[in-house]
Amino acid sequence: MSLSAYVPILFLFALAAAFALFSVGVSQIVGPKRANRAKLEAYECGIEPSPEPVGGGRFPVRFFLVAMLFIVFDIEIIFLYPWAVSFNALGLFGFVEMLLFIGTVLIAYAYVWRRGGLDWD
Amino acid sequence: MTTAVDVLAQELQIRLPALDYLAMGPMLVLFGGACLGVLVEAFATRRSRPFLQFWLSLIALVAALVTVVRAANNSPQAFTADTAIAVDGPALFLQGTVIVLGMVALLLMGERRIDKGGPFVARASVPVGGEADRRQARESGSTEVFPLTLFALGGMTLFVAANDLLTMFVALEVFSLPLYLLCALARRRRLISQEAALKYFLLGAFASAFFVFGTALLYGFAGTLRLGGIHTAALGSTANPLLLFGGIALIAVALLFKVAAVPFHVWTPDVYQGAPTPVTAFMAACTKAAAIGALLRVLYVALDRVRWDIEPVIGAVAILTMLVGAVLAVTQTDIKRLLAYSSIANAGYLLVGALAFSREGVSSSLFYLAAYGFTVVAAFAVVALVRDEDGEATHLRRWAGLGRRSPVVAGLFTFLLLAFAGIPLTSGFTSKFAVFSAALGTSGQWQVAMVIAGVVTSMVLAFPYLRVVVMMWLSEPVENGPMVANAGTLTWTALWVGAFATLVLGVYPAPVLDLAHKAAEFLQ
Amino acid sequence: MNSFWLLIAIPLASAAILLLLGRWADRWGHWLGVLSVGVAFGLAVSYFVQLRGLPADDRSAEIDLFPFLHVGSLQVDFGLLFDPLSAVFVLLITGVGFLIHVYAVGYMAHDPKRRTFFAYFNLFVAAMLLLVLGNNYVMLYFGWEGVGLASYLLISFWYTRNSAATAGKKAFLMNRVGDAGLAIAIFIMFATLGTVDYSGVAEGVARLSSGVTLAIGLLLLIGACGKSGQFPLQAWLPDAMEGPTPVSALIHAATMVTAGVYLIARSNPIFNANPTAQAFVVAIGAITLVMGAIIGCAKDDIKRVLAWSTVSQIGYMFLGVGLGGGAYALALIHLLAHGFFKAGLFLGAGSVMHGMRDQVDIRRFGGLWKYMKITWATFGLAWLAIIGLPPLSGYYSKEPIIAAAFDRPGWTGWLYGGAALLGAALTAFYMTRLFVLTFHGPKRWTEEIEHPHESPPIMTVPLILLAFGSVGAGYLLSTSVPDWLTPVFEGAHEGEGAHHLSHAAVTWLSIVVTVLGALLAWALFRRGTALVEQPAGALVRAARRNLYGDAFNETVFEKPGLYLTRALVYFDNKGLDGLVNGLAALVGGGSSRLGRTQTGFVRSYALSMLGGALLVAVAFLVVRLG
Amino acid sequence: MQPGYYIVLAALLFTIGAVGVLIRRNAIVLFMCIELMLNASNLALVTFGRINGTLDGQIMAFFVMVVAAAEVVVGLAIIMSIFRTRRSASVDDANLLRY
Repeated sequence: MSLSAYVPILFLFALAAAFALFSVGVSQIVGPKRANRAKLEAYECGIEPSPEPVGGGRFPVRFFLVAMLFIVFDIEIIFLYPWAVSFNALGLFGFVEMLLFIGTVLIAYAYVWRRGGLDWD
Repeated sequence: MTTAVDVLAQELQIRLPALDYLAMGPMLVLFGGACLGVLVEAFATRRSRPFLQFWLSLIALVAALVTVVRAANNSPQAFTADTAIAVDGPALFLQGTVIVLGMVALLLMGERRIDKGGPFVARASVPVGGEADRRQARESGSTEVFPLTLFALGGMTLFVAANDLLTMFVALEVFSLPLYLLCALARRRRLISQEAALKYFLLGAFASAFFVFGTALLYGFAGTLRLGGIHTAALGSTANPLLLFGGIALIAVALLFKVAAVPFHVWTPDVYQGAPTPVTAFMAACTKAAAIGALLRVLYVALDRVRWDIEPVIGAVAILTMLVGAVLAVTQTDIKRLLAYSSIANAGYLLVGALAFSREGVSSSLFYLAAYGFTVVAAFAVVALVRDEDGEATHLRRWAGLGRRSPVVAGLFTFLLLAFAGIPLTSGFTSKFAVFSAALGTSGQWQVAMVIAGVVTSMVLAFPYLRVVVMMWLSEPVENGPMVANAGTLTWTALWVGAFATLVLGVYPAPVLDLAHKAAEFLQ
Repeated sequence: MNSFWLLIAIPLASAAILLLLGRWADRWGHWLGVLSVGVAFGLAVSYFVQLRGLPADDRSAEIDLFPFLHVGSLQVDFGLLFDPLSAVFVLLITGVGFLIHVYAVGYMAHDPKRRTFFAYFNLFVAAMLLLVLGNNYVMLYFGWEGVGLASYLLISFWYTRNSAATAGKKAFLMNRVGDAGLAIAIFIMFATLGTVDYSGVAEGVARLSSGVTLAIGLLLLIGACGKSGQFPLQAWLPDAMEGPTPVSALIHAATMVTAGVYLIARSNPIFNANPTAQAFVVAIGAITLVMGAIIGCAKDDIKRVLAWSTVSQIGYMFLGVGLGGGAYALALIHLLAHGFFKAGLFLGAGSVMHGMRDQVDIRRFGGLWKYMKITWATFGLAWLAIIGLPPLSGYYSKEPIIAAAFDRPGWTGWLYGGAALLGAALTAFYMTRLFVLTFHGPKRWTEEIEHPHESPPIMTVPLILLAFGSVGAGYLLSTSVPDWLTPVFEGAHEGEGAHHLSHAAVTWLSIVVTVLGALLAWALFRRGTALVEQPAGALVRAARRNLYGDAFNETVFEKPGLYLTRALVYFDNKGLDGLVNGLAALVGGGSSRLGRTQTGFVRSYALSMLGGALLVAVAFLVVRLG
Repeated sequence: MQPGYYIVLAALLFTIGAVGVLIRRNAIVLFMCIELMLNASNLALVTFGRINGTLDGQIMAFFVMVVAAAEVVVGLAIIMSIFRTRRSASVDDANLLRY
């Protein structure tokens, strides 16, 4: 296939980006900026909503932490899977490399564990 | 159709990469040290950690420096890890530079006398002003900064040696990610510290995305990720040159972002101002060196055949960078922002050297990076020293009359500013002179334009520096103005080392210039 | 003789010791400073004698201390050159410098920062010696920046005074303009010749096109104008008088400000190769010498009058070096002679101020000759020397330059000769005014001064020695220097003289206009001055009435001159300063407007990056297609 | 089927991501847009690998995934800490540093 087919892509890229630049720029220039208190308030009635109780600081951070840890360990599989498929071809060298790789992940694991990242309370 | 995995297996059966462990020594030592640091963080007692971490990092850096020197002495210039890493002169020189500058910056990070507990905070996410925050204000600060710094340095040493775009990308991220985190850890003024980290992170990730897409386009053009392959394909390939130039543009965006060239400089002032000062010093010296190193390699190894197309574009960027950096520095009122804009202008000067496309261009840029690094680290050391009860007094108005209260610090800072202004007998003069004469040695018209812009902007830049000097020596001191903190040996050592190097490289630069010149040949 | 780097090292070491030892050196530091320059002077004399011992063609010694910058084809060594031209400068710097150092011991006796002062002073001497001893333009640039730095330090030495601080800033900024010119000139030399050594440039200049030599010449001229206070970069020099008087004497009269003359003399191969560049030098010299002399007539501050006279006299030197040929040596003779009598004048002024509680307004002096006889006598000799009365030194140094200007072919000979002659008359006028108002006529002192006193011997002895120089130097120099400098300027071709006027006629003319100018000033100001603004003591009011009575004088001589001078002063203050300030304002305004783009919003930063990426991509396409 | 279309798709996704970075306010959404850009690049890499008949593109894609994950972790940590101190994840509120 001919690579000149990509010319439209670049044009598209340019066009889309130019559109973004244009719209953001124009809205900054022509858009009315009359902020007032009522406008900035939340579109709700009743008392002012607050994401957290005042003076609190409690924050459901656990899910987020677990999600991050999951990602870290999940990445392992990206490298483990190709290695496992071509285990025979890679031989001892590949094995040692993989041990080292898992070792470094374990170091991170040890850190998370010792610093209380795995405690759930 | 054979699956990709089969192809992979076949390829790997043919050859496993040969690894030259001595050549990769600096990175291995730094990453090993960083992993050890993580373990120390996990298992050592809280009380012993600051001491252990600091010395561990310092020893790792010394060991890495030793391996750099050994690699430079022993092994002939060679690729290793199947051409992924090029251990050649510029790589070794910059690895040495980055490691030495990292050491000096590490001294600033390890300082625990100025702010009780160090310049970093243990848990950055604790809301400011709360009870927990007041408790942690009394605690010892985070010691994770040391392994993070080692990771960053390891990434930088890999970045300057990366010989294909994949390695370069991984190295870029390995040194960027720790820096994002380091930015957020300031003990004082945590809000702006976190804001700096957020900005740096979002824009850095944005730039990385450009890098990857640019890599994809170049890969589409050349069929390989190796820089040498792109060099070969630049003239011989039948592929659409739009892929080549689109790829170059996008990769240039990412590299120029790290270098802090206009118009990709926007993050620099905010991040330099918000980040903890030792981290700012580290970024200003080491990130710049690593980024310019990689840029040089891309320009000289991969793109030298299209240099005629590159010169005008990047040349215009260089001129703009010098102009914007110098002009914007004039009205700054915050010393860290002022130094940030000065750093932007210096990025422009470095591009002047890089665009010479000659051996002199490489050697003068290498020299410039080393010289500038020492000066800028020392300058930020001074910034870390001048404090009032709210922490660092970075507003210039607060510096009025500092010369009368602390003549030594003000004198040193004056000297460093003179170096930035390029006054002779400081390294600022020799490095600028070397870069400009390297550019003129090629007698291209863009080079002449750049040199003229360089000389003019360095005159413009003299204004803001002079303003600081005048502020310090000639203005009436402000009421309960800042004092020079009662710092320990670490900060003073960093300050004196930086100032001394600035002087030596200004008076007797020949040995380092020679070294840089010997090192200034890229492995194709 | 290859140890002449000691000349630089000794004052430098002394400066370092004074700065590093701090208060420990307070008691004896000034003597160390004096000693170091004295030793340097002694060494300079001995090197000079050795140099004279050599055959005329061999008279130069070059040493490379260490390689400085070796970047590819650029080879710059830390190299020094001792040849006849640098030798005369070294003698002037160390000799006059030594006397001024001695004087300063007395002058600065009551200053708490005397040690620092001497440290800076030694630093200046070292930098100035580096400037004249370097064997390439980079070394010259080092010295150039070094003397600049020392001079800012010394101008703002009394930085608690607001005006001193402002003056220091002004000097720094105006010099940066000049320095940029010099820097670009050096870069062009490197780019076109591949070397920045004096010898290499001299050899290679023949290969350059006239456009390049013109560019180099003009850029060098800009540099020289900045350092030497020549039009249009002259405004900083009079303000620099805010520094202590010995500084004015050494830096802003005898040595540093002549660096521009040195630069042009040293670059004589370039200027010889390009008559247009030379013509610019001549024009700058002529404009400045007349302008400085006119403004000198309008000033009442004793040091500022002297400062403008310095500007004007350096104009003569520029005129000389611009004329080329044999006039190079004439300019240098004037430079050396000027070093003596101007230093004498400044030190004399310092002595007067010392006795008059730092009063600087000449309208507040008068009748001082009775109270400070030595100052009066030495100042008087220097005065006669500067106005060029035979047989004092100014006569031997200035008159040949006027004659040489008249020898220029065509109308320019009349123009420049006339300007030089006019300058001589004006010099005689304002210097006589200065002398008469200071030492003669009625006393117009402020009330708190009762008994002006002569200065201590440590200050008067240098005055006396300099007075010897003012009297004798001219003749001695004019007989010896031209031969001595021949090897340096051998490339200079003698222009064919036009001889608009015979030499004797020029001599007589210049003596006549000088005497006329001096007599006019004597007649006008012998009874004091009418220009006192605020009412003060009864004597002053009387003096003013006396002069107001003389309406004739005022309308015929004073008014037109006054308007002219006012206009020039206005131009000087508003026009050029305005230009500099306007540029600064432009940069500042651009800076703050551009700074607004730094909005602090991540998304607008991302926008800038994306826009930049697009621009870069489009630029590549344009370059590729175009 | 024409691999060229994948490139078109990748470019489109990349552009959408880039525009998203410009117009979205929430730091996390903004960050997701960056991830979209990275994944668009992955698509392009894999397609080019296919066109060129080499594996480099696929290997690069693996590494980009890994790096993207690491970026997520770091980015979320920073965004969270800002959210906890400011109670807002809008990038426009992080506006103390300017000019």
